[in-house]
Amino acid sequence: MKIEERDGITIITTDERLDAVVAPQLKEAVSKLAEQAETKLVIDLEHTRFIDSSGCGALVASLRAIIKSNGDMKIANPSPQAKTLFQLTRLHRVFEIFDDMDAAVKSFTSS
Amino acid sequence: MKIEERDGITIITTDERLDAVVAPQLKEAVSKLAEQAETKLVIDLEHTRFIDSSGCGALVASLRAIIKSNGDMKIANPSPQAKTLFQLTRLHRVFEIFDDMDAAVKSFTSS
Amino acid sequence: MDDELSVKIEVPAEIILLRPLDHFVRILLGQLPAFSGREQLINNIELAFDEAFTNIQRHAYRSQHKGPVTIEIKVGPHSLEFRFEDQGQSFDPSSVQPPDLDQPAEGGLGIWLMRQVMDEFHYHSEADGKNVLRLIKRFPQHDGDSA
Amino acid sequence: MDDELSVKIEVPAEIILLRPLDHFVRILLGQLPAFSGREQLINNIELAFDEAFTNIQRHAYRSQHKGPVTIEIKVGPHSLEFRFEDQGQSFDPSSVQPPDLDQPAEGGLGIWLMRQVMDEFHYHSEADGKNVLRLIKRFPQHDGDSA
Ligand SMILES: Nc1ncnc2c1ncn2[C@@H]1O[C@H](COP(=O)(O)OP(=O)(O)O)[C@@H](O)[C@H]1O
Ligand SMILES: Nc1ncnc2c1ncn2[C@@H]1O[C@H](COP(=O)(O)OP(=O)(O)O)[C@@H](O)[C@H]1O
Repeated sequence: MKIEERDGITIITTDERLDAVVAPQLKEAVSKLAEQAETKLVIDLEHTRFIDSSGCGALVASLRAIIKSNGDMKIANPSPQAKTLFQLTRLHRVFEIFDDMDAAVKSFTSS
Repeated sequence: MKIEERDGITIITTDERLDAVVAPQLKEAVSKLAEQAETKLVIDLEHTRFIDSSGCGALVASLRAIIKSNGDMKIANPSPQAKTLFQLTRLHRVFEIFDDMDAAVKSFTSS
Repeated sequence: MDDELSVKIEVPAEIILLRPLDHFVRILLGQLPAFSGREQLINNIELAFDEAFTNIQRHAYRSQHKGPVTIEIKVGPHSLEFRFEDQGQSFDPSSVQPPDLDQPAEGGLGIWLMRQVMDEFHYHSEADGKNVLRLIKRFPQHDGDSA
Repeated sequence: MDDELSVKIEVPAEIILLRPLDHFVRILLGQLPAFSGREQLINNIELAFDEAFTNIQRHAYRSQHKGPVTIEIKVGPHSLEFRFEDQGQSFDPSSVQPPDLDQPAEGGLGIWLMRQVMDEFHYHSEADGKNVLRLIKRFPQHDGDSA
């Protein structure tokens, strides 16, 4: 997992898998970010081939935490597996998902 | 495994692993190529992370077959694991090994 | 099931085993002709396997007691079966409520996902304290990547 | 050996298992603190494991009879042990000539490589027809990627 800031937007790039092994780390990292109000967060799934229910749970928890402090969270670059899973769980209606990073970042500036 | 021809040079690009699973395929493909005299062959290991003794054996067999029909075989892009293995087995003195494809191809034209 | 291939794995219920096991399953299936070109099917089966192991580690053994898990993988010509055996806390899957997908929660998806992506889900507890979970997937008979 | 982690795997001696098993080992080791940043060490141990399994499949069972192989992986704080058990043809490793590296051959490297990259190589046959191969690797105590 990698965290960087670019032009006021925080980008978390997750590893090959977003599973029960790393879900707690993601939740913790985002809950720290959410201590600041109005955090703009993109979760970049470009390198993430596989997500399980623990990963979904961490993403839901992250969105909650960020929204609670008046920020917003977007998801970029879902893999085919992630897309299928988000659709199955209907999380594609909960998350704002973008097929590339640019679109995710722009969605903040235009709002 | 992928076989192509470029300017009279045959390039075999091996997969992630060159192990006991695929060693027979490599040997067979090269022995077919060696039916023609003076085959110029490059084995491109760019995508190959891991080689075992069966893989080494297939490379030795390939070199033999190609040389027997007056061709020549070079190896390009060995991974760190392949380099270590070639050194351990002293095959680095048997194979002509190049760190990139260009150098491997040029080594034919300049000879 | 006409077994073509049968594998048995005994591991402690530690989360460090999740990825080695998932990869074992994924790479094994990826080499089987029945799964050739069916990436989504492999993803779904890897997911079910992952959820089953995670649940045993997290719930049956409450993430602490690193008790034994015995996993059997059987691949036949027409179907695949996972069998997980643990000696931890048992539960009653029929009493687990399906998730309300309109109210996304942080948990409660595991069992439901296993049932979604696999064809059969069986769970029972034995008198000697063993709990057995069986997941079965029948291979699609037609071309295409359905799951 | 103070076991921290112990895994037992029973598979048929089929070449289709080689990659799933190798990946299992590689991904397990990759998560252990003792192997952090030691890619070459992991490569070498994966190689020894790969050679041991391949030899059982090819020699003990002569590539045909897909007999059982039981593999135990034990990781302690200071060392790692693989134990392979087969019920096929036995052999005498001490009668295997080391390869002549000046005369590259198409085979004959497997046993020698296992001995090169591991710290201990033990093989014995038991009265009931079981053959047992044990490979042990002690972890380097100092920093750096030696192997
Ligand atoms: N293998 C298991 N052993 C014991 N209890 C389990 C097991 N799997 C699931 N459970 C119970 O069923 C509940 C629902 O599981 P699941 O649908 O996977 O969601 P979650 O794991 O997020 O709670 C768990 O909270 C737990 O109480
Ligand atoms: N597990 C085994 N069971 C039976 N025989 C074996 C086993 N491993 C090795 N051998 C014997 O030892 C010889 C040398 O093995 P090895 O060094 O791995 O080279 P190779 O496998 O290329 O012959 C083999 O040819 C075989 O006769």
